[in-house]
Amino acid sequence: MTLLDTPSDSAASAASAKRVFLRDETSAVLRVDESNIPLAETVDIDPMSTAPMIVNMGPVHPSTHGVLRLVLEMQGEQVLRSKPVIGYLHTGMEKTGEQLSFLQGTTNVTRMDYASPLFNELVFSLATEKLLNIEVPPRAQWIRTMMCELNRISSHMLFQATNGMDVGAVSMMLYGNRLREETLRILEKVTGLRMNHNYIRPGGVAVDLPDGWREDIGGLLDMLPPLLDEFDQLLTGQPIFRERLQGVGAINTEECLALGVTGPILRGTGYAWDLRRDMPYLKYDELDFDVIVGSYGDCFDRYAVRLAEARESIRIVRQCIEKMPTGDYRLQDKKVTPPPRARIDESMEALIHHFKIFTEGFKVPEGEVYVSIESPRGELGCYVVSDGGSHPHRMHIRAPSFVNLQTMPHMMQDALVADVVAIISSVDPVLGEVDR
Amino acid sequence: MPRIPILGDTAEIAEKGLGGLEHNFLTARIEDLVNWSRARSLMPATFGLACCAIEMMATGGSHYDIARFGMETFRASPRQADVMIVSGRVSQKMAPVLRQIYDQMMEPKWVISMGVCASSGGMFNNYAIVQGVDQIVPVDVYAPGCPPGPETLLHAIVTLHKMIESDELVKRRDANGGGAGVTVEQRDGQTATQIVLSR
Amino acid sequence: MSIAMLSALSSPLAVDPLFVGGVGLEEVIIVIVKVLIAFVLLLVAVMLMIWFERKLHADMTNRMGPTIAGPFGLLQTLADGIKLFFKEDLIPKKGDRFVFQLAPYLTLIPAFLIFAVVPLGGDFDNNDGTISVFGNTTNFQLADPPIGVLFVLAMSSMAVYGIMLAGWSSGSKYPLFGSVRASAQMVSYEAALGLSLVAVLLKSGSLSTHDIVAGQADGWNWNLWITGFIPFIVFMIASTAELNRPPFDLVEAEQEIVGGFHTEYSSIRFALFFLGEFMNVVTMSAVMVTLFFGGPDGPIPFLASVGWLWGMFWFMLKVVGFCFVFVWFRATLPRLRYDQLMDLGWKLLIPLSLGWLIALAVLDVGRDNGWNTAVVGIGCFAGLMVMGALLTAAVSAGQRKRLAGEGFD
Amino acid sequence: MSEESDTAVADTPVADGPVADSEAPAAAEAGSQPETAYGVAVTDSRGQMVLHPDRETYVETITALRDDGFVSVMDLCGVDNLNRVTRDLPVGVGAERFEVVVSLIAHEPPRRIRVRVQIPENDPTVASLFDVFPGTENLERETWDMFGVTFDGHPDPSRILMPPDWQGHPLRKDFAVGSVPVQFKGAAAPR
Repeated sequence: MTLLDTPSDSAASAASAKRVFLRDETSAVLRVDESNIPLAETVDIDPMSTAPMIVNMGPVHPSTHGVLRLVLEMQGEQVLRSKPVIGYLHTGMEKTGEQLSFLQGTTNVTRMDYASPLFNELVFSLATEKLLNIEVPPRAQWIRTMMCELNRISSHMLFQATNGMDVGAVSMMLYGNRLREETLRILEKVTGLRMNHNYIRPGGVAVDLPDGWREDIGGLLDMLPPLLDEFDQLLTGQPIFRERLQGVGAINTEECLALGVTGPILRGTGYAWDLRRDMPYLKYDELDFDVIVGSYGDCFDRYAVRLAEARESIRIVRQCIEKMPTGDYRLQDKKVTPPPRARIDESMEALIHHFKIFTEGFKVPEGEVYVSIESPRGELGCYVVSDGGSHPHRMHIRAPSFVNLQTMPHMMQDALVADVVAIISSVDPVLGEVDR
Repeated sequence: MPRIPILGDTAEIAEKGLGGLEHNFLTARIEDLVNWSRARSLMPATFGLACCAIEMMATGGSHYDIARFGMETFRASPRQADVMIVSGRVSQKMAPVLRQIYDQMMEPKWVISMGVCASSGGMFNNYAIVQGVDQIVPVDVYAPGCPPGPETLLHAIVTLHKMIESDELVKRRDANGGGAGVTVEQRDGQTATQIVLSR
Repeated sequence: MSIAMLSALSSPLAVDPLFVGGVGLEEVIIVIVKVLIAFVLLLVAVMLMIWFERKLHADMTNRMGPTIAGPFGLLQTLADGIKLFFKEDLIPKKGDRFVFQLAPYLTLIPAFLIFAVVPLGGDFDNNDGTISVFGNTTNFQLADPPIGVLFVLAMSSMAVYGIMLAGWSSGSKYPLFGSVRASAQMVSYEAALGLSLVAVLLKSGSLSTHDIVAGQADGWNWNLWITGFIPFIVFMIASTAELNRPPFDLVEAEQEIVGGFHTEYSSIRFALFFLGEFMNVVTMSAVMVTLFFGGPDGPIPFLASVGWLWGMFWFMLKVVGFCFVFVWFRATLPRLRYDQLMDLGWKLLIPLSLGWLIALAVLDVGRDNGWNTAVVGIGCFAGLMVMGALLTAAVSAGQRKRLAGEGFD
Repeated sequence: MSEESDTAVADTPVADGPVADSEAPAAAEAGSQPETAYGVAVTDSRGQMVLHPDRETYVETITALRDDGFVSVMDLCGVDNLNRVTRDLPVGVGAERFEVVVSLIAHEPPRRIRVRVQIPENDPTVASLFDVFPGTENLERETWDMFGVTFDGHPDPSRILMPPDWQGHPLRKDFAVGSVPVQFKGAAAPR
């Protein structure tokens, strides 16, 4: 009787955008100096005290997706205020990006969001191409679209794995990983690597699709839907799972927009905003797909949105296979792309050219540009300033996880510890991208 | 005279009696038993950092199945963990935390440095990244790759198993004063904490 | 201890036919052998249970599970145990030293003691479940105190102390969370556990585990059918919660509170907790088999040629079945949240088992007095429905109040 | 440059966007004198409208943009232009060492706009956008951490990515990139 009927809509509708503007103690954000809070619990616990307790979650905690650290102000098991503390994986990639040429830049950015590396490469390549004012051949664009959607599937599978794990369904970790592994097998066959592919580069993609790619990807697409249906059986209809996620971590559209939140969190609130449809890039305007939206903006909606988006991606990849044109897989522009491998053996000029393009890079006209795409976590933007040289003057990645992280304190207010875990995983931050 | 694999040279046995046996077969060293069990029951600490952590998760997945080595029991509490797999780049901000986790682990403990970033800083030779985790904690096995595939990690684990079984590590720790009974020096003038041993 | 003293001690408890004719050296030896058998059996069973869980969970997720420690990884638990035994131990300086050392034993020993009152075999079809050893007749169980079921309840409550004190004495926050959760969870589910047990006692008319098993001698007399499933289901859920097994493993929820109560434990003390948890699984399965599934009673009648092994075979089979169910729970179900756990216990399980108990009692009284069974049954059903409706109304009123922000104080 | 390959072509508001319709018709008409929109100078960068308010009118401009349908700040970052003299700045906007670049987005119709503010080196201060868009909180903290640009009125002005006791601002051009000695200080707590 009580296990099945929890109100899931009451909390969501009551909230308003005002709470995200608060700046004093009434805010959900615990604005304290985290350096005063010891990592190890050296503080004496007074069992009779009823004052709020400061609890440190992370940076090495099983459910913080790497190295996120949360400082929680708690009353019993209830969270009053909280603050995500980040930077434990700060890699200085934006600084390193200034040292690498535009051609080498994708090697750098692909290590940011390690759950969906191809998107990072794509956004950097798009920015560089926009600065260069070039257009890549249609086949390259289709390949990019297809590979990114495959990557989206693998990223969402990783979410399913960790989300299931975090609410206690330990087998989901393995089921999710199994699906991801199948997707990675395709990515490895095409790009040569399981992760950090450096496949999408300014001017096209690194290599053409391998022989038999149609059969491989087609086989994957045939295999995935029944396995995704198994997720439905195991989780979506599972009463305990619904209990754990429904009505938890609710946030509404106004708050999302004020906080600059994008991606499945925004769509989970019922607001259909997807850059693939609304500001199409690559070949998304020629593809037929749906934008998935939720209705309550709670953890369950975000889970459902991601699961449905994986299905949409399968649809998109199918269309990509059908529509894949023949032609060049990269721009035949001597200025940007290296000569074909076969020519290097024949021609000294080609060898020199190959050498120069990889050591010196190519000059990019002066200017600045902001390009954004829809990554599995939201709007992934790249702001590049070129001073006319072969290295970016400034390379900044607008990481969706970094901005989405700001919703956490608001979602967590008045939640229990168990909800905190569900909320972290439903935001699905990738700390490599947050900290860069 | 033929040679029997388990016992040794039969001529010598005939001559010297039991003294001719290559080794005891009724008794054995308890050290062998302990090393055997340590190698087969390595519990890793849940310590994921970056890209490599995802591959570490994949190693635990169905395709690679780290459970074959009895290692699927990732321990969230460092007290119960035996091996720390440093999976990914270690930032300057993370370094003290990493050392603290290592200190919280109980002897005997081992460290696998997974990936080039953990081993040497990798491609990120800049202000933010510790250039090699061995500046902070003693590393036993380095797994190369960016990120190392699950096969590489499994190979590192098997290598560590062999090192544990061959007893090398315990000797090394004895030599450099490791092991139980050490004290941890505190930062900013706090008193050193004696580690309480119950046995 | 002299034999006369032992005799004097045991005579009030001499339900066991072994002690009927006074106590001699033979009887003492038989008891010691029984202790050893029970102890070794349980330890081996726990070792295999841990292996079974890891293998089965691996199987359910397309993996292989442990393979390198012994054949089929059978010695994996042994390796874990030896390794933990030889690992460095630590007592947190801020913790309570004595309690910290005591706590693991408080969880382990009750699990052993519960197993002592479980009948492991014997022929309940043809005689009263006793077996003959060297001309002495004895029960196939270590002890059969007249208060057997109460003893089980008491011991399972003792286990709470182990977990609670372990968390409290660690002097750290996450263990404290685990300890607070443990005490609340286990105390509340103890109530449901006890109430569902009363239904069994009502039907058996005895607190002795031997008598309860004897009363279920024929397959159709199992308490599972006689008490009408509901007490069994409540008992199953409550005992899962009592054991801190998924989906009720909030006490040691790794994703939330790191290791829960055993976060600060390492080495052999952690091994004891580990052992205690799985031992509890085995003993609780054995208790469930005893109470609801007829103990050693099997669907195929007793075969004298196989001897006492026949009953034991069925007993083991049923225990393994329950162990499978526990692993299955773990592999499929997400964890409940703290408040949902409390709701389930207090608002569903306790009223349900209470109502069912009343209905069973009314039916019994009706049968004794020769009332019309159909009328009484329909009356009971209607009564249960009314109670359920009232409870639902009360719960939803409380929920409305809570959502509206009105307190109860 | 063809149209489908690029995001910004579809959403460039310069030609016929509603921004031009509503408030700043001058932006659409090319002229020799500096163009303005929302009362500040405007340039075009690869088909993207860029506003160049000064520090005083910065918050007002963002507020005006918000009222005009730009619902979210997508990005806020700093740029260090040490030793870089030539830049695509409109007449009347003096080049300074630091820039704060804000990217905003409007959903109906979909369009983007960028705002660049020049911040002088001797007084790297600018007003915080928290009261207009609270989503800039993390981004402004990052900008302070990386460039040392202070945001007045920010609710939590502290380092976000670097350790709290870090010296310097790493993304400044005069901060060395190369490997620095490990600043490891030992374990902070007892076992």
